[in-house]
Amino acid sequence: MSEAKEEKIVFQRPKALCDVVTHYCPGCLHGVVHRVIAEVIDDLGIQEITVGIAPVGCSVLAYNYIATDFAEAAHGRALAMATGMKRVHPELVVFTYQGDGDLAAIGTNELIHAATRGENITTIFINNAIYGMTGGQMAPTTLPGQVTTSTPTGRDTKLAGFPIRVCELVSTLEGSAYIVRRSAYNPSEIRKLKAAIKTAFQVQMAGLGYSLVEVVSNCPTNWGMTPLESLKWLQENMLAYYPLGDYKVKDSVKELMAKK
Amino acid sequence: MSEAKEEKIVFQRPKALCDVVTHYCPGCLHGVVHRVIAEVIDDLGIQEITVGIAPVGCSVLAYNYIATDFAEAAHGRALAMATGMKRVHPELVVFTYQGDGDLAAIGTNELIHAATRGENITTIFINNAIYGMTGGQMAPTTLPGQVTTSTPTGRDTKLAGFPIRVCELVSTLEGSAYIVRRSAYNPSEIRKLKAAIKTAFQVQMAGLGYSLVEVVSNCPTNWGMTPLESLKWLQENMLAYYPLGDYKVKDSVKELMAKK
Amino acid sequence: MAKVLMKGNEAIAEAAIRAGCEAYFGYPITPQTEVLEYMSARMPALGRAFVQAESELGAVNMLYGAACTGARAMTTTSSPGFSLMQEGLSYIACSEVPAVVVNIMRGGPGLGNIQPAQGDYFQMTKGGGHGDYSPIVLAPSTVQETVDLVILAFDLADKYRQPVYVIADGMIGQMMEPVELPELKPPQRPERPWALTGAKGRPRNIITSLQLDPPTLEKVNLRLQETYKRIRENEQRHEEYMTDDADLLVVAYGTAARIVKTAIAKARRDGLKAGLFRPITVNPYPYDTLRKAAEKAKRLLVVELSAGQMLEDVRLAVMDKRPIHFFGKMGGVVPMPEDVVDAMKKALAEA
Amino acid sequence: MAKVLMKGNEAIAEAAIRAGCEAYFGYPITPQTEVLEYMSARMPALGRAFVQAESELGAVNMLYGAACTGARAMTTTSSPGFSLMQEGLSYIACSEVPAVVVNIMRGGPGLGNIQPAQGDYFQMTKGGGHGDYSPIVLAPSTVQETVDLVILAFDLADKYRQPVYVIADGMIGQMMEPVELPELKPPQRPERPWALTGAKGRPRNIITSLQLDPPTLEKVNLRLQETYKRIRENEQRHEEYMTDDADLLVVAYGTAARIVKTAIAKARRDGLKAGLFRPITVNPYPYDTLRKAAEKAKRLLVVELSAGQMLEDVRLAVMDKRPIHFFGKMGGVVPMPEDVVDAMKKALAEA
Amino acid sequence: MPRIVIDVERCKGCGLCTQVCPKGDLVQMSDEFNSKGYRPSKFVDPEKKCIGCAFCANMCPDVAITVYR
Amino acid sequence: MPRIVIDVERCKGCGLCTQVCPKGDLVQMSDEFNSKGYRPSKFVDPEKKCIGCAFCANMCPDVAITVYR
Amino acid sequence: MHEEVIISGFGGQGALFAGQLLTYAGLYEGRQVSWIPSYGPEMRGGTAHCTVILSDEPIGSPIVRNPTIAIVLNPASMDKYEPLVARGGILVVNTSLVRRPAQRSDITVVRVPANDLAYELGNVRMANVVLLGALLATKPIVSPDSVKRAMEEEIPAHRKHIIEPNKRALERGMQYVAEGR
Amino acid sequence: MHEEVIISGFGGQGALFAGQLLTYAGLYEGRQVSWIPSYGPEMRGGTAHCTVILSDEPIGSPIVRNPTIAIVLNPASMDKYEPLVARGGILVVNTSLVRRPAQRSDITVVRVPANDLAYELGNVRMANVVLLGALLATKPIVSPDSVKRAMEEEIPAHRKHIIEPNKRALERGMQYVAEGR
Ligand SMILES: Cc1ncc(C[n+]2csc(CCOP(=O)(O)OP(=O)(O)O)c2C)c(N)n1
Ligand SMILES: Cc1ncc(C[n+]2csc(CCOP(=O)(O)OP(=O)(O)O)c2C)c(N)n1
Ligand code: SF4
Ligand code: SF4
Ligand code: SF4
Ligand code: SF4
Ligand code: SF4
Ligand code: SF4
Ligand SMILES: [Mg+2]
Ligand SMILES: [Mg+2]
Repeated sequence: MSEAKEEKIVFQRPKALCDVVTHYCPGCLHGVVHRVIAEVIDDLGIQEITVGIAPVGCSVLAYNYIATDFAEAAHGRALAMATGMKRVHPELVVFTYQGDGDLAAIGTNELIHAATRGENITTIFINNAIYGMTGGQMAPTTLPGQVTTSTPTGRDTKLAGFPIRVCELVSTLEGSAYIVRRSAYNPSEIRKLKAAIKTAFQVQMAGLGYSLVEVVSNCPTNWGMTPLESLKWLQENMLAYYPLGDYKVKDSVKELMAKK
Repeated sequence: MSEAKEEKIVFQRPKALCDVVTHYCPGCLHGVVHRVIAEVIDDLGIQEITVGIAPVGCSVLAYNYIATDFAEAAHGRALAMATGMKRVHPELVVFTYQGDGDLAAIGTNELIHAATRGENITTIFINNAIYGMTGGQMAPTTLPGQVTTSTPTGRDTKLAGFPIRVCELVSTLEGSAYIVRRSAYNPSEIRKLKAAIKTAFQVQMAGLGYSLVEVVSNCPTNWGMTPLESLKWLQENMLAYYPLGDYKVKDSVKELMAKK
Repeated sequence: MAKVLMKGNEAIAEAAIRAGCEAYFGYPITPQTEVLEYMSARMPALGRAFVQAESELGAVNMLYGAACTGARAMTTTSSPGFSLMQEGLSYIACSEVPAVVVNIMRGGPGLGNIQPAQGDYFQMTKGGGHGDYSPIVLAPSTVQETVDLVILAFDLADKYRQPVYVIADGMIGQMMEPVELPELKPPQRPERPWALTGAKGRPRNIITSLQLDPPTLEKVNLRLQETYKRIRENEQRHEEYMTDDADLLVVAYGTAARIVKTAIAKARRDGLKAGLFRPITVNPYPYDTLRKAAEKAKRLLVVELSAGQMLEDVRLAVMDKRPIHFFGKMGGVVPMPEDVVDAMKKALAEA
Repeated sequence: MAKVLMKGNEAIAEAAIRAGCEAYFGYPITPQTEVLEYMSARMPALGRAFVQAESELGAVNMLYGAACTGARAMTTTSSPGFSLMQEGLSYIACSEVPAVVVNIMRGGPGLGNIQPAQGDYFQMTKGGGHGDYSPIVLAPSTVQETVDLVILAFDLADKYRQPVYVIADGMIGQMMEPVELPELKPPQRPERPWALTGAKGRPRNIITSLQLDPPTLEKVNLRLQETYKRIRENEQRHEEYMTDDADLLVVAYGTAARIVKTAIAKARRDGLKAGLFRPITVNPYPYDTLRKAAEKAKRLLVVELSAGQMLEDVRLAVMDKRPIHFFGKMGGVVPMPEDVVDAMKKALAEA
Repeated sequence: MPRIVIDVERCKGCGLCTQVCPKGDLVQMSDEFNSKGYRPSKFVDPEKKCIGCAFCANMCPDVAITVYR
Repeated sequence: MPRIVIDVERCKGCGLCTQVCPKGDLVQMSDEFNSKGYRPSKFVDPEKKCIGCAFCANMCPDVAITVYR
Repeated sequence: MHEEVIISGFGGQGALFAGQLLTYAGLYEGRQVSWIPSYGPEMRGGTAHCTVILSDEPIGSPIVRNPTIAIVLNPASMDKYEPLVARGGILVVNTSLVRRPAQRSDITVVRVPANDLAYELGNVRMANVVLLGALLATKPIVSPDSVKRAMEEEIPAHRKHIIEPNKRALERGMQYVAEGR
Repeated sequence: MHEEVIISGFGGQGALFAGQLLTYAGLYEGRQVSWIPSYGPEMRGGTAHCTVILSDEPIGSPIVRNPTIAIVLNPASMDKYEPLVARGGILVVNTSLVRRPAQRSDITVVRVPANDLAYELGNVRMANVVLLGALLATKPIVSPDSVKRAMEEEIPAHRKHIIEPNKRALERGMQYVAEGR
């Protein structure tokens, strides 16, 4: 009995994560990333000043899961929408949550320009190398040779071009302040992911410019794998093309991190 | 008389340049770049297999000046249009001629994706740090502090963001093969520009991928300067932000250049 | 306040500022650009939001974002740019957030040219984006009226939580006329319990246009249709000019209506009894009042700077009760009052 | 050729291939995506052009580019994507190049949902992009007819050098029905002296929609209007079903018309004499034939998966000669034949 | 005594939690179906080896695991 | 003898050609207006210094200069 | 003849495929046919169903509210479609998963432990075809041979090995109805 | 009163500005006024013109085909507008640039070497205002004082130094007409 008394909960659903079942497929890392964002919101105590923007993609219903004010953007336009919000309400923490199709295909222009304007906005970018929502077509980040429903014989770079590396691209822009790539395939990567998202939000709150955390993610359903196979495939194939790491950490961000 | 007999024309209007007066303002380098393109077309003997695509911008009427088949694209969409053409007619030499607003504001998405697909297309990119056609508003490449009609107190990077460096951006994409920045403020730069455009066309003809030649250019009218002042301003202000040079020359391109 | 002489485009900008516009997003395009330029100087000075967007797609979605926070927000553009905004506008309508959009039309289709034209009528009043929505469209014909209608647009957008369009062209955008403006006050935020401002002390808000479940989306649509019904019932506006004794009722809006007014004066000098019916809301279209006005006349002449678009609305109003003639110019060709007089005479001659 | 069972979306793709489509550009969007997927496998295998574009803006401008070279080219999309194509389509119409666009409509406005709907009617037939243009819009109601109309679309696009739209929805896109397809032949290039293919042995060609000079742009517009007139005169298509003795003439197109057909059979079992008028070209709208058909009936019922858009065209055709009732569902709600029968009975009861 | 509780109705049976336990196979897939038709995971720790590290919970996309210590 | 010919009706008087001549000021602005209202440049080479390098012509946005050698 | 058949189950239970077999069979027999699935992301993890119409008349609406026949593979489908089957119609129930009895008395209810039978035949995924067999034994709206022909002609080359097992599953379903076991 | 005035010249000759002065003057005097410029890129290097209407009635069309008054600053404008001036109207010609005589005899033609006069006053760019003065001396559609007030009130602060010279230019134009030199 004495032992039971001392029992503490050391892991549970964060406050900022709604207590509902998601629509995501079994093993889809969207769920993990949602939870990590909610944990950061809890940690920073910003639930009441945060506005999220959901994309068009599997995470279109993110607003049902992350318990802050939320808007749903047109496909690819989350960062334009976020700009409109943030410019009127600089006191809010505004983040977009976007897939590779949303951010790096139809939304590339909004990405590049929000970044170059140095908007104080944070993007969580889920790179699963595929269009999940629409049933598994090639994404801009689909790997060379990868089979999808629109590259039935594997992505042929001659016809379908090369994958886009978002972090590398956005880092070239002066307005971007904190651009990093993480993953979520094991607990230690998840820990690093959480730290990165926290930093990104802090960068925004300090007004240092645009921040983006890419998450190398999975899509067991459209990759045609079990969830565990998908994590293996992620590590063996995606990471080579999308190396994890920090792509841009402005000096002002380094200072901020040193202080915290 | 004997001397007159031997007199040769050593410089004259190239064949591929229409014998008409342009609508460009006095001293505008659009005219120089047009001529250089026409010279390259003559040199390569490709007038009958070339299709140009004019942008929306001051050079919207480029089709009146460069004597090849020509289309006029919607603002920013020249590279999508070019893709449509080139995919059906790989035997054609397809080039787009675009300003900074056209290519690097509204057309950034088409740029990034044509480049990452490695389309065998050439872009001549006129960076004059302003929207010429519409009367001098801020362009994505307008310098910090530069006064335009939409940054009346000078471009404030806090509000209007930082200029985009197109070559640096596009070089990160694997599909881009030959990405260089040149200018046209003196005869020697014009010579280098011509060599670059020639190489770009050759890269396309060899099927090596996307090529882009940025030209750091001027807009005396909307900069509010005489033509000569504008060239001075260009050298003293633009070049620091937009250093001339080769940003990406794929190995395959180097081999090609070595051969020629 | 004393009257000042202002360009239509600048008057639009200043009117929006006076109406409490807190956020402006735009992209240069002739003949609208002066609005953006004017805003670029004034808005930051007033501590309000101004962004020159990377494109019209950017602008309309910034507008959407700002509107979601409950801010009075506006974008302005011209025909091709307006086409690019269609997806965003459909989202705004479905999400039921207020927003003001000004379209200073130009000659089309395609890149066309920058001269006055009214070829976007269908696009503004009926079509445009996908799905069943039906924005309010206000069509001023003087600079003063432009000021008044821009201010009204913000009020109507707030009242109905829908996008409101103000539709003009290069003629009105570029001309100077004397205008009276309301005083400049700090923007007032009415209660907007639905707005996204951070869920402090209230349940969180979600703004979305996605409804995977058809009956739910049907409900949204029924609510929209209900709104449009209320708008039809309450917001129809029009002007009649010399219609009392008119044999020929000319129907025209915006720039075309100005030209018609002069033409009517000229025609009356020649003994031709003409009057003008000018819809101010081209959506909701004042069908009933037009029908009544038409009954007093012998025949109608529709004058447009387009191929005969409003003509359909006139026919829907008047049915075949009266003969309806048409005079239209396209491609940025602006008819002179004399040309309209000729068309009037022709219409009566065909009688 | 033997009939095969095909999904509507796949049939669209294969029909285009059989029609000699040389270039396809698309972007995934439900419920259209199978067209893209099918094309991604077939087109490269046939040595024809296939690009999954970065967006619908990309797709429509690639289409424009390919069309400028004289290639038979197509894009397909669904409602929000179609909105994004409006600027490009206005350019294509003004430039007078042939192009085929399929819109597999879904519930709107905004992101809406992916169920069958017809809320883009105005956008397709009247509005959409800026300026005065008026694309041909074909509305099949079976998979076989979809095949036939996709092939016809290419022919009409060529004939009139205008964009031609095929309009359907998720019901037709997703269902399987037996179809007969023409044989697969290598694409034939008719003479296209205007195409951009390199100026070899001919004066160079320029394709532009810019005409800074108003009279010149007016001329372009007059030529377009002339084309539309020819189209109106030659290309109206419709189907009548059991109209001979019908008291109630139901007007519906596409998916709605299928449902109405079943409803008519049911209603007739109850002794209710109903017939169907089904426009196949919803633009040009078969006004005259509809007027004549309406004269034989006592009243009309318009059935749409939208808020009453085609209703306006019916009113323009019938004027107030006959009472016109309306039954519409929105938001992806598909009425069952029984619901339509109820609406029919109600319409007659109101008599 | 550290332990975890798996909400079997929330669990989608993806198995991600089963591969990360530093103490071996304390989290395993079960053979039963839940009401949604998934086979949830289960906590099998007869020897009380669990250290409450929450690796398993961290890995769960459906936040179906609560960890007590 | 190298020389240049300036098409004064084509010239827009921008002056770009006047600053690049390696031989000094062989190309100068004139005081006359052409029919478009521009002051064209002119070739002033009494000492026959022109080497036909075409720098001036290369610089001309309006291709108004032809160079002979 | 005019039959409206809804086949419904979890995603993965093969409702759509069974419907296609039926549709092809109808086509071979010269009927007018249509097949339409539910579609879209909401299917994910949820229910998938299709509607098949076989008729001697041209087919109007491909969707129906009250099918003449429903084949339900799981409990959710049972709950949804039992009330909708047209009076006098047929409800084929996969009793391996649907434990509760049917409530309607104005329709014919055919109860088949399809998962179990399919499992016995070597692959639980063939429950769909077992149920189709059961339907055909109850009411031969198409001939079993046509369904077998559909298997032969429409199953793609790389999956040829599933043809014979599926034929056996069809027969097993028919046999179960015929012999009551 | 109702006057329709077109002022036309090269870009840079100040046609638009002169029109604005006139418009403001009309406004001060309680007239209905409108001013509309030509606009767009085709102006570049080409002709710029504006139309000013002053009237006692509300103004309908702000553009007119046959103005009652035209002020032409350069030859192209002369060619374009001389034929269009309404019968009985006024044509004010900048003879410094427009060498050819007018061909109409049914209108009043006022010839002023405006560039030269402005040059004498110290700035050739004031030719526009010289011509405006010449018009007012010919027909006082607004009072010169109103034009001067417009200069004072509407010229922005940083350009205040041009007010006085412009007033002199206006007077010079009036004087030239009054005194014939
Ligand atoms: C304008 C428009 N085009 C296309 C679509 C269809 N669409 C929905 S989600 C999506 C892509 C989703 O992929 P991604 O962004 O990678 O997100 P994921 O589903 O993989 O998480 C597309 C193309 C749309 N809704 N709107
Ligand atoms: C959709 C659309 N938006 C805006 C415009 C207006 N517009 C015409 S040119 C231009 C920018 C031109 O600038 P740039 O590309 O830098 O070319 P430059 O004139 O400087 O050579 C713009 C915004 C348009 N025509 N279409
Ligand atoms: S489809 Fe892919 S990305 Fe979407 S929820 Fe399923 S696994 Fe996740
Ligand atoms: S406006 Fe500028 S870019 Fe355009 S032609 Fe004139 S100088 Fe050149
Ligand atoms: S908390 Fe740690 S030790 Fe315990 S079961 Fe989970 S992973 Fe294993
Ligand atoms: S990770 Fe979560 S959802 Fe997946 S099996 Fe474990 S508990 Fe279940
Ligand atoms: S050709 Fe050379 S030397 Fe001769 S004038 Fe020109 S720049 Fe001078
Ligand atoms: S560079 Fe050409 S246009 Fe300019 S002044 Fe010299 S000759 Fe004339
Ligand atoms: Mg993705
Ligand atoms: Mg520019």
